[in-house]
Amino acid sequence: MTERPEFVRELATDNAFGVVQKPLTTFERIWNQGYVRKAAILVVLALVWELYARWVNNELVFPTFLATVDAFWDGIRTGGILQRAGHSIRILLQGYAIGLLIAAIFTGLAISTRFGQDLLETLTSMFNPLPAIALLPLALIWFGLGTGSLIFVLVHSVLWAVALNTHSGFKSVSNTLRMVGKNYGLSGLGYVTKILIPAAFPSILTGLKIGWAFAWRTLIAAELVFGVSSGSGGLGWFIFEKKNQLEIPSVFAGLFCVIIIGLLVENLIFRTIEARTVRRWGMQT
Amino acid sequence: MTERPEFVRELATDNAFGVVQKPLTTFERIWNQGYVRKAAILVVLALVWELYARWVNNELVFPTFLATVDAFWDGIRTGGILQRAGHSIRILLQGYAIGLLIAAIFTGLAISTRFGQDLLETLTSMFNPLPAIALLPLALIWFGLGTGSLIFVLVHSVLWAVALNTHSGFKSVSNTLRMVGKNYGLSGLGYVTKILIPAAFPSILTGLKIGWAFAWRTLIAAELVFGVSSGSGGLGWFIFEKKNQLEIPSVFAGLFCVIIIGLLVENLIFRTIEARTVRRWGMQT
Amino acid sequence: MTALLDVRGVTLQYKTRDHLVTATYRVDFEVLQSDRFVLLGPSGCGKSTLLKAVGGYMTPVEGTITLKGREVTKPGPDRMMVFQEFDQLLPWKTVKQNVMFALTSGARMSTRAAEEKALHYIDKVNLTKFADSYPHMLSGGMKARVAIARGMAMEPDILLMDEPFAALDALTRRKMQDELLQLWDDTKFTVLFVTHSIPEAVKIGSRILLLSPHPGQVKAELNSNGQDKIDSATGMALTEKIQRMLFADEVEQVHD
Amino acid sequence: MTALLDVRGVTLQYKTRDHLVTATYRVDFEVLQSDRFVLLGPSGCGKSTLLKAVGGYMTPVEGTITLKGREVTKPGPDRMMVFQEFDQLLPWKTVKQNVMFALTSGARMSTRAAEEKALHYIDKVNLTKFADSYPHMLSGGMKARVAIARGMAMEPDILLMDEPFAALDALTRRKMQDELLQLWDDTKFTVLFVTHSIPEAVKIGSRILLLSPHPGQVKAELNSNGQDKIDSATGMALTEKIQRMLFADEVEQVHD
Amino acid sequence: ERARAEVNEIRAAQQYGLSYLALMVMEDQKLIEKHAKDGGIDLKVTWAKLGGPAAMNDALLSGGLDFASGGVPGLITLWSKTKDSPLAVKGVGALNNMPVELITSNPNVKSVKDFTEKDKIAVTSVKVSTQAMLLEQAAAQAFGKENFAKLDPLTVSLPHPEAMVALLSGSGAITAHFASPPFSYTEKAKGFRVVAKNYDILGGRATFNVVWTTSKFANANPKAYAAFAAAFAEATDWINKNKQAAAELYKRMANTNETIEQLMQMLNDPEIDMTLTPNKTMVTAEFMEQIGTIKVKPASWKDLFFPNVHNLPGS
Ligand SMILES: Nc1ncnc2c1ncn2[C@@H]1O[C@H](COP(=O)(O)OP(=O)(O)OP(=O)(O)O)[C@@H](O)[C@H]1O
Ligand SMILES: Nc1ncnc2c1ncn2[C@@H]1O[C@H](COP(=O)(O)OP(=O)(O)OP(=O)(O)O)[C@@H](O)[C@H]1O
Ligand SMILES: [Mg+2]
Ligand SMILES: [Mg+2]
Repeated sequence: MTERPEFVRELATDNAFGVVQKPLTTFERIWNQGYVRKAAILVVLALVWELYARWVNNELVFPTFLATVDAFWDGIRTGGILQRAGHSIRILLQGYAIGLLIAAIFTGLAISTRFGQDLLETLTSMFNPLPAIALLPLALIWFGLGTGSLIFVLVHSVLWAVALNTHSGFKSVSNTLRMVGKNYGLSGLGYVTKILIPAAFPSILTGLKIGWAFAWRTLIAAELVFGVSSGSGGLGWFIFEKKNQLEIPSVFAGLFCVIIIGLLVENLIFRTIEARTVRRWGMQT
Repeated sequence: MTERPEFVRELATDNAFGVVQKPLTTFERIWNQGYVRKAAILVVLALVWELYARWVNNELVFPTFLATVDAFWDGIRTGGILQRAGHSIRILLQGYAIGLLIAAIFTGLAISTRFGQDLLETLTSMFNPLPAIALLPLALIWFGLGTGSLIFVLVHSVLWAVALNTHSGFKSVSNTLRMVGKNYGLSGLGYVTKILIPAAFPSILTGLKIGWAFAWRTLIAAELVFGVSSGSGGLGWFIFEKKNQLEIPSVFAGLFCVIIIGLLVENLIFRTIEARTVRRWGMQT
Repeated sequence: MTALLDVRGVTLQYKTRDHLVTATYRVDFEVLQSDRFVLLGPSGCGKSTLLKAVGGYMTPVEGTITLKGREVTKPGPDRMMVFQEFDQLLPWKTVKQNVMFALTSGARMSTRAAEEKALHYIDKVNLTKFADSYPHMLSGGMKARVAIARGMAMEPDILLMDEPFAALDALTRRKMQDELLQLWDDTKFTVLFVTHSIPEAVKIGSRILLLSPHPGQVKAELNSNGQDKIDSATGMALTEKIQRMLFADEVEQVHD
Repeated sequence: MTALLDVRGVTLQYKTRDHLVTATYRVDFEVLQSDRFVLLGPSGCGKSTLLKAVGGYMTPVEGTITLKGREVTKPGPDRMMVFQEFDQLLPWKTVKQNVMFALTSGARMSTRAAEEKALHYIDKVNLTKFADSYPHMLSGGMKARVAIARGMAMEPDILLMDEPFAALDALTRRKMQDELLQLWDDTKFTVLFVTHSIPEAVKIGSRILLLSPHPGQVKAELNSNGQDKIDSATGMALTEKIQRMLFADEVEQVHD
Repeated sequence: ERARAEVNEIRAAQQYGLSYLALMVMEDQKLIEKHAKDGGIDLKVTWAKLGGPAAMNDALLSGGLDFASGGVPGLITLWSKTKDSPLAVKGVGALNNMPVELITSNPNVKSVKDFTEKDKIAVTSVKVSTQAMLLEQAAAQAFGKENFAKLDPLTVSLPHPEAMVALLSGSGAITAHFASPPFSYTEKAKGFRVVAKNYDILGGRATFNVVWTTSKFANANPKAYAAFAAAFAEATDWINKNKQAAAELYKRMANTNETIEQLMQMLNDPEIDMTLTPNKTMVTAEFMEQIGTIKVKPASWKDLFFPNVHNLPGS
């Protein structure tokens, strides 16, 4: 091998480092915005809905997108669909919050004692597969008819999913981080809130999302089964009523409302949380 | 400081290293078995059930544990509760399997393209909150009355939970492991199956558990709506029938059956998978 | 003078599904107040495990570990640990917050005092510019330096350091070593230090424990004054003496 | 002789939410066939980042990286990488399976041949006894050695090693260095090697690139014959020369 | 030629309960198949049991079901929604007349007028079920037409079994239940009082459940429709003539633990008729038109039903 010459160089000065990224085309720049891409997806979905519904051509089973939007505006203007949604959301939030609280207690116990872990695992595998109607008798004994029972059923649908995800997240926290936490003298609640929860946050967020979605499902379905007294119904009741009156576009308007709320919550709340936490911390790509 | 003496030592030989753990008392050894502790929990729960039911003292609302077990045996001997359960499980497994497959496709797409990720996120936040009844019209258009529609509804309840957990698991895979996988020249399916799936296995397992539980819930609830189109129907219809006949202990026997299946699946299947995978690999404590 | 830390006949084992791995076998040593005690030994000989046992994370299957006369049963902020792993920083806290959090929760300091102290030590490890960065934006060596800053900022009774300087370049390493010695001069804290580098052991340590290969047993304990002193008996410098002791093994191994 | 790897005016940047971090600035160097090319520089100067760019994990914002005349666009098994991180082993595979998996999927070898080769290199890093252990049961240094065995077993065109020996004790490190040189003697592969230790750079490297502190720029490129050769001009040994270059910075810094 | 164009399979659905006995008989004795053969076509019949009206409607309208069954208001709503479309749902015939009774545990309630805010009245679904509609009609009669919704705030949705249990257990969750047999039997046997009854509200024996299909199906498949109608008539006839056998058939088909005696008690109840004749359907239709649930009422009950029952003395 021929000997290459050695060399020593002068360094560039500090102010030269501000190299910028190669410029993107306008299209790339627009397409790089998540909400643009998602809006495009939504437009395509709406189009598919419209075209398929026209092809099916059965307003009583599957109304078109436009008919649904129409019914939705109508519902907003006259049918009080927003109040109904508000009513549902209020109950939902109560059930969700209580569910999270109980899940927190259970997983806290589960992570700090072996017995707690056995208890959580056993209860989850026993109760998680039970449908809401199975709880109806107990709900009626404990809370009677009305909001109390609804919330009870909501808690049931939120609790186990959140607890499972949180617990599994806790168990997956790296040994090193656990040791660091213990090293600081943290234990009990401090240890859970300051170490385990942030470290398991990706899992917990997933649990929160699933819990949220299942709370909606359960609420809509449960409003039909029990706990509703006339006059105070929410979105689920709205859908049921319209279905019985065969006002199918209004039924879909109700579901459309659920979808919109789902999109809003995902994109305004969960995305923001994600961006401010796990993404910022480099825990998720 | 006084100078301490330096020293050099002879080493012990190899065969002296087999030090054993301090012996445990018999009680500790028994209590260390997970299934013993869990059995104890189950016994306590059964006792609480029995006593509470006796205290409530209303067979029509909340039968005792013993009455339920009685009805369960009866159901096994004469009422064909096992065939009903078998029927339900068959449908459940089909829905579960298809749900997993679709979830795999979605998350595979989501992890390999940005568009796939947007699509999955959008679809999940839109459809996950929708209750099964919302899908009824489409299910009936596409599959008519019967098993097809039931499976469709099951897929809906499994798909999003599993996809959410899997996707979040994929996103949490450490950058180093991703880079290692790419370094091996893996891409596409090979990359997903050989790197991402094992690396995200704790999350995926949680997704599988939640999906399983929600499949049960949905099936039981859906059987009430869809009823039976041929043969004798599954556990959900069994519960519905018994409820209408006011044979409440039999209703609870049906739910008891769901609980037992839940416990068996958790402890025989999921625990074993966990022990052979994430626990063995040191990915969960 | 009684020992601050007394490790007596400690055997440490890992029990896994299929094996029983003995990490260290009947190790004993004493660390006195203000010792700079170095553990030196080949890879896999159980140094980290020993440190974890002192830290209270593992219970010996044999023997006892006592700190100030009391048996070690659980971890605590009186024994601040700098781990070997790169992921020992809390990913959800910035560099500054990481150091501060240790101070506020471990040493129960006020936020203001903690911030001041944190910035002081972050400066000592040359990371002022990165005080507001999250750990995932740091290089390996920078993460290690944050952990060092955190450990030193805690000013604990006894500092347990597991190869803290392994990921640092020669220059930075020398600076860190000097900082550590400087701090020791100021506060005379006790440090239990694992290293792989013989010169580092000689420079940092006041007392050096040599461990045998897996499973770790005590092979020798030597004094150092940081000057690579010449042994009067053999006429060898301390580094050379230690090297000999290690290399003896190699010769044996090669001829096995 | 054209360069195997040609790095031309490469600027590498990380874009985070709040900052734009320039890791290296207009770095260029050429690696020839069978070079043992060492990157040496202070902590955080962008060595790992450079290596990742060569590995195909990062795209330069300026400049080009060409391997055998073709621009590097994505990772591949022709550039086997030994990472700096401890978690680079697949946790769900045993030591043996980890090495074998690299061979079967990266080098597309048959299972039998892969097993044989894997065991050969695992033996070279002294881990035969732990061939069936999972990574989480290994010490830090043992994990590093598995990664080294994996990298060497792949026998790639070009081996990228990021401080592979940092977690190893003096003895093991020397053994590994010798193994690497031995392997080089046998197969004359090309290696791009990041290290912190000047003596190691001199011993391992045939050509040494010195980088400035953050953001990394090329400061000098030197030849080495592994013997710590004396520079005819200054009469300094190579290690000393390098040390001077590094320390010059320190002096500057201190006087800042 | 026509026969070949017709479907070779029809799908019909029942719900749960003794109301649907005629359909069970048709299923068990394969009466549709028999009449189809007589009419010269081969027909396969698939029977489904559905849990509620929602699935019934969806299935029928999406073409997954040919014959559906349910309550009278359900039929009227469907009729009104589809009357101008090719689907044009109409009734095939009534299943039965059955008493539906509002039963209370509150001793202070002697009539519908006595309910106060403290009372809770269970109906299967608030506002939309047969029972809720009956309550509104009762309220209209008691408080005047414009006050038909006066009692609605007291109603709660609760399936029959839960409602009965709640009433019997005296938990106070509900104080009244609009019940149909067999639940009303049990509640009356426990000494609870009847304060209103569909027969009184509607002015005579009234149809409880009906079977319906779409005109589209009936027109395209006249032979299959005829076979169904004939089988329906034969089954109804058979039940009235063979009550013991019918009870046994029900016990077997429904896999119920109710005793033959209990079933016979219901079948022999003079208040219950198994008849194809639609009764008092127009009363309900008119009421629904008044309160705006449907826009246009049928001109006569015959508008609501296919011609095969037009010769019966319906109302
Ligand atoms: N993921 C990241 N995001 C943002 N900045 C990063 C990231 N990784 C590294 N950096 C920055 O890039 C610079 C170079 O990092 P790099 O890891 O290449 O250093 P290094 O030379 O390998 O250092 P060390 O010797 O300590 O490992 C550092 O200033 C670091 O802060
Ligand atoms: N979690 C574990 N499970 C089982 N065995 C383990 C575990 N951790 C370490 N070991 C074993 O214990 C022994 C000592 O490991 P330890 O980490 O203490 O070594 P070390 O001296 O710190 O080595 P290094 O210098 O390489 O970090 C090793 O043989 C290792 O295989
Ligand atoms: Mg170690
Ligand atoms: Mg690096």
